[in-house]
Amino acid sequence: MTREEVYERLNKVFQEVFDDDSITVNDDTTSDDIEDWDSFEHINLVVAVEEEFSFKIPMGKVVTMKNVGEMVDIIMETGK
Amino acid sequence: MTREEVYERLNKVFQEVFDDDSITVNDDTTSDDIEDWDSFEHINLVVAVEEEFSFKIPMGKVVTMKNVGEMVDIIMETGK
Amino acid sequence: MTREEVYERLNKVFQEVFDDDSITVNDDTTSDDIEDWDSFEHINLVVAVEEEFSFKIPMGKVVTMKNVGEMVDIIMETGK
Amino acid sequence: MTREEVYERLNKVFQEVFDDDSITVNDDTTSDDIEDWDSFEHINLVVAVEEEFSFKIPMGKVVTMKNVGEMVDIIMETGK
Amino acid sequence: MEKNLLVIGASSDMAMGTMRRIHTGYGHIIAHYRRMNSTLGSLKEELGSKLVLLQADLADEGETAGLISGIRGTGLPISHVLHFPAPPCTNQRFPKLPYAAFSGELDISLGSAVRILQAVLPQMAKARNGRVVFMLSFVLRDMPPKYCAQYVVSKYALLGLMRALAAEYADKGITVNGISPAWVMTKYLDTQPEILIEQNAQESPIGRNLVVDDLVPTVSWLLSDGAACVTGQNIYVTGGR
Amino acid sequence: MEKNLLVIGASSDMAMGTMRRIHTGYGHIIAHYRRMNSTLGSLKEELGSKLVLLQADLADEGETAGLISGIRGTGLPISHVLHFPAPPCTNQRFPKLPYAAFSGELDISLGSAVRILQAVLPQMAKARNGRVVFMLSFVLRDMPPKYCAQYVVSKYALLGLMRALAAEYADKGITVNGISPAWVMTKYLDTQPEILIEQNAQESPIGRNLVVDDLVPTVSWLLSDGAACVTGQNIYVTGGR
Amino acid sequence: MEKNLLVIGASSDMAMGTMRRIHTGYGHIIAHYRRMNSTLGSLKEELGSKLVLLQADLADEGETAGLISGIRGTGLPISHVLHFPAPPCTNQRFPKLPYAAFSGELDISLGSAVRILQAVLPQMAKARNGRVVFMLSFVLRDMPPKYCAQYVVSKYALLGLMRALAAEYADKGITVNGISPAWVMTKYLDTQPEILIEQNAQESPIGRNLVVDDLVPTVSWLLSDGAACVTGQNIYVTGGR
Amino acid sequence: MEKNLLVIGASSDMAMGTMRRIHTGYGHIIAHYRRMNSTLGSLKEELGSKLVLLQADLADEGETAGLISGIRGTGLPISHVLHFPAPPCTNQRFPKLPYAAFSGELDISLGSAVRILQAVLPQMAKARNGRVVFMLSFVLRDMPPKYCAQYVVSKYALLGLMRALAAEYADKGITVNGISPAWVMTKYLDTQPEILIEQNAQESPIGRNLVVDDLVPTVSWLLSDGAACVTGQNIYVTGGR
Repeated sequence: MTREEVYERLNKVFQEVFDDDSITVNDDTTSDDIEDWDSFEHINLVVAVEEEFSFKIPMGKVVTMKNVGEMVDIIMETGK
Repeated sequence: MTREEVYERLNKVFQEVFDDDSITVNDDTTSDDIEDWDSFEHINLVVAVEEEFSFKIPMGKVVTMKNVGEMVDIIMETGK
Repeated sequence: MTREEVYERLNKVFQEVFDDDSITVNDDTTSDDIEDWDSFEHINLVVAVEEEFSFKIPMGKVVTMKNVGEMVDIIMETGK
Repeated sequence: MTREEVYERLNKVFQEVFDDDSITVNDDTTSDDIEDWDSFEHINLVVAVEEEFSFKIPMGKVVTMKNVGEMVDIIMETGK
Repeated sequence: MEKNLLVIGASSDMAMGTMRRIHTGYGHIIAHYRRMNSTLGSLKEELGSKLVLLQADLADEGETAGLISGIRGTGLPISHVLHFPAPPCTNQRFPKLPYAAFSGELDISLGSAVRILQAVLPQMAKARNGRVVFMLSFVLRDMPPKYCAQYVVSKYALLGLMRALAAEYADKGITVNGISPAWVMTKYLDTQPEILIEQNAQESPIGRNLVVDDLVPTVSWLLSDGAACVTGQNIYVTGGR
Repeated sequence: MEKNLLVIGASSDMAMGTMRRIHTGYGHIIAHYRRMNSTLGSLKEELGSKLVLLQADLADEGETAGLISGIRGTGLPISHVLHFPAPPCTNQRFPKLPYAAFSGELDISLGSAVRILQAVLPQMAKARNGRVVFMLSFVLRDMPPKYCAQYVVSKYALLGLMRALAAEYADKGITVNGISPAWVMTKYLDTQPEILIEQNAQESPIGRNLVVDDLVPTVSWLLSDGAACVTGQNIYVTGGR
Repeated sequence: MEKNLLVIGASSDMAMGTMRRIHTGYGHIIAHYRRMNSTLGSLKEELGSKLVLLQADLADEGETAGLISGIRGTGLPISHVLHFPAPPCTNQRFPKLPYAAFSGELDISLGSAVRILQAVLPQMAKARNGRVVFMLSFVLRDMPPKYCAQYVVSKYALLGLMRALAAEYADKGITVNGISPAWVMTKYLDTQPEILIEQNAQESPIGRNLVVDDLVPTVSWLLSDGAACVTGQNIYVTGGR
Repeated sequence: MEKNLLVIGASSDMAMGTMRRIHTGYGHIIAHYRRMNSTLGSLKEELGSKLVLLQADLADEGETAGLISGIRGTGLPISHVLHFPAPPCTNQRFPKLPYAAFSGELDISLGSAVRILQAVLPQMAKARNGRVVFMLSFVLRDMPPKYCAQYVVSKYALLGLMRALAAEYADKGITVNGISPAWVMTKYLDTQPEILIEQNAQESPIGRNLVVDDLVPTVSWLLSDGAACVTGQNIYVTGGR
């Protein structure tokens, strides 16, 4: 799965979770860049990502992910 | 400052904080390896390290440091 | 108003408040004689008596009335 | 025991409890007449009276006594 | 930033007394009422266009919806909310209370709070500034009085809503608090037997029942900018009961 | 005097686990359930006629009425009541919660408690002996978690009912108490994201979420004769959260 | 693992009544007492070497130190601790209370708790297992009674110690809780005027003052393995006051 | 009637910041301090004879007695009292805390409160008017932080004194309340590691630690005539922790 393919699917996930089709994310996107990205939506986002890529993000990383780039790294490691 | 020099001073810090001269730490040492290393001593340890190497460990890293190796990395980056 | 007249009307009041037509009271009747006569019904009783005899029973007496006899005395003093 | 004798001893009790030798009470004296006569001193007073006249004032009367006159009545009934 | 106060249940003595004392601090007061009365009328005369009156029976879902669009219709951004609605409390043994006594009371007090706050909180959150104050009750303290379970339950439900909203909006510049008075001499007590009212007054350390003015300073403090760090609190005003 | 236990919401993991541990102390257990499941089935097999099962959907007023006549129909005097019903809790921001999320939850948890207790308390009062225990929640403590206002409100409403009944029945030999656990590993958590469940376990001083057996001893104590002087209390079982 | 119970203040009616009921659950009971009395004597006869008696006046720092070495001297690992010591409470207006009434009461109740628990908690923590129960009081609830400020203060101080230790030891398998009874008929009430005792009984919903046996089941529950997830709690046993 | 404010512990940042904001409401401020500092000095210059400064080390019983006669010496009737004294809080495991850490802290905070209030309350009671406010702490809420048992205990002791005095003086026109802030940025925090201070700020819903000005409005409300019916309350100012 290429990084591009991941982003294609990941953008859809973000657009659904935040219910805003204009959203596109990149390696440097952080929670500061998306107004509604708070603790609540972070959980929803993780759940949605786990479903989309059918794998579990380890607890520790859920807390420490600094930007979307790291999220993509994790997906590419273990996601499908 | 070499990694060895850091460890020399760091071991003294650990021995003082945990009040146990037999302690020596290495890159893989974690809080599991030292019985008294709980949230309370972790703070004391950070304070002692900051004093010994006269620099401030950034908040984020205080929480996420996984083992002594990471601590040494931080010290070598910014410590004196 | 004779004591008999008072009792005639008073019995009706008791029968309504405790919703039991078999009740008849006399000078020596106390709250122990009527199962449901607790703090709650005592207030309802006082209110009903005040309405029936169109007068106000002074606070102090509401608390200290020991038996129906005392209640009748109060009614005959000031009730109509 | 004459009413006078009771008052003689009772005045001493009041003077001790309220720690004021100028106090003398009579049938109409109430808690309003003695500044410090509150719920706390009322209990102390009852205890002191019970000791002086070696008898127990029944619970009910402790609460309902309206003036010193009533207290004296009780003492003359059952006190020694 | 202009402050606009929304008052739910404005025809109660407590609400009217409070508005009379604190209106100066606000650009507009949007006041919901159920039945017009002379006091509210004269307050309207006094305050003129500053006081916007909106009628609705909160027991009716449709009218509540109408109220909400009425509030939106004013175009005024709400920054402060005072919630008073509660049906008169009648005493009754638990087994004799129809369930409607519970659900009815909850629909009016909790229902109005939920529906109206859902309408105004998002914009208060955007503004990163807001105050919400619920009128609760001393029955929340410890062992409640007997024979008014439906009243106790509805006040606890409001307390829960207050705490839940305080937690959810603490990071958005909005505080949510409650004030819990002992018996206050208002029309609201008309359903209580006089002897109970008298008894309450005598048992109070201050030797009397409360009056509306005893509560106003606490309400204004909770609504003030200075109380920005006070949230999720239920303040008892009881004279030491 | 024979003890008969009434369990409302018996098909929950918590209720079933509790019944399995404490049934020996009772002559009969009258257990309301919504949906039969294998665990409840095998418990029935095990206990036979001692366990009387009554089905009802508490969201349906008619079925609740049917349940009550069913309870009466058994002719068994109820001495102990355990109340568990609560719809699964889903997380949602306050403005996005339909009011039905509040009223629906209240109708099930509060409604069932009010209607059924009104049916059984009078006879418990005549017997001058009774125990009622509500399953409450740690959300009642201090600042509740965010994003489940409807759940917080319904638990506060039950807390209010518990306190009101404790006060009204304290002089009648009946105690009314609550137990407030932190997260317990049951089907009930199925609606929660795994990471939240994991997070909760890690943040707990005991390093894990609770299991039903962590609660049973506290429930049995509250139901016991020895707790006759404990009433109106809400006992937190949280492992030190 | 053998359970050994340490009882501080064992010559009080409450402690003796409790030990008589619960001794079977323990290998040894190490009981501190101030003054021997016949009841304690006969309990010693009954339990023999299972009951280790240690005398000390907790008002004396030296004797408390002696007590601690005495406890150590037994070589018995303490797993459970019950703390009862409190000087008899006398009623007095605040301005007339010498400060010694405060500090004296604190030295005995708080001082004994701190010094003795500092000696036994570390080894309980190593064993990852322990129970500590403080005898507190209903005065902690809401508005306390008047005219016993020194008593109220010392009970609050113990409540604070209970909470602080519960938090510090929650992750070490040790629970720390309190039990807060209303008036219990014991020698302890000898300093109270009879009419107050009578009054209390009449005002209680259960129509009487408590007796020691009303408390024992709650104490044993808090000491039991089953209460492992209950910590930092203060349980009121008041019969509904 | 002239209002005179007595401030105990006036050299703390919190006390000085409060006095600077509220002095206008008082005829005189009698301020006890331990060590003079520039801020207090300039406040004295500013307020002149309105501010009466009295030095004393509250850890010394003799100096406290001297302070009391100093207060009497001013001949000014005290109507309002603010109590701040608390030794700097250091973190330490319970077993390593010398008992002197408990008794020392209690002597300063509780001891000063008891002795000084015993001196001024009787005359406030005669005047049938008074306000007392204690600076307490968020540690009183629920589960306290770990590793500062001596601090938690002393705050609980003050809470107990607050409640006991509120009950005893409620019928005498005197209110007694407390304010419980989360961490406030003052010299007082100098003994805390920077990372803990930072951590606290980050964990707070408002994203920062409190400053003195966050507390002043709550203090002035509690001191105001309008709060006459608020007594025995402990007001949390935490920004939603």
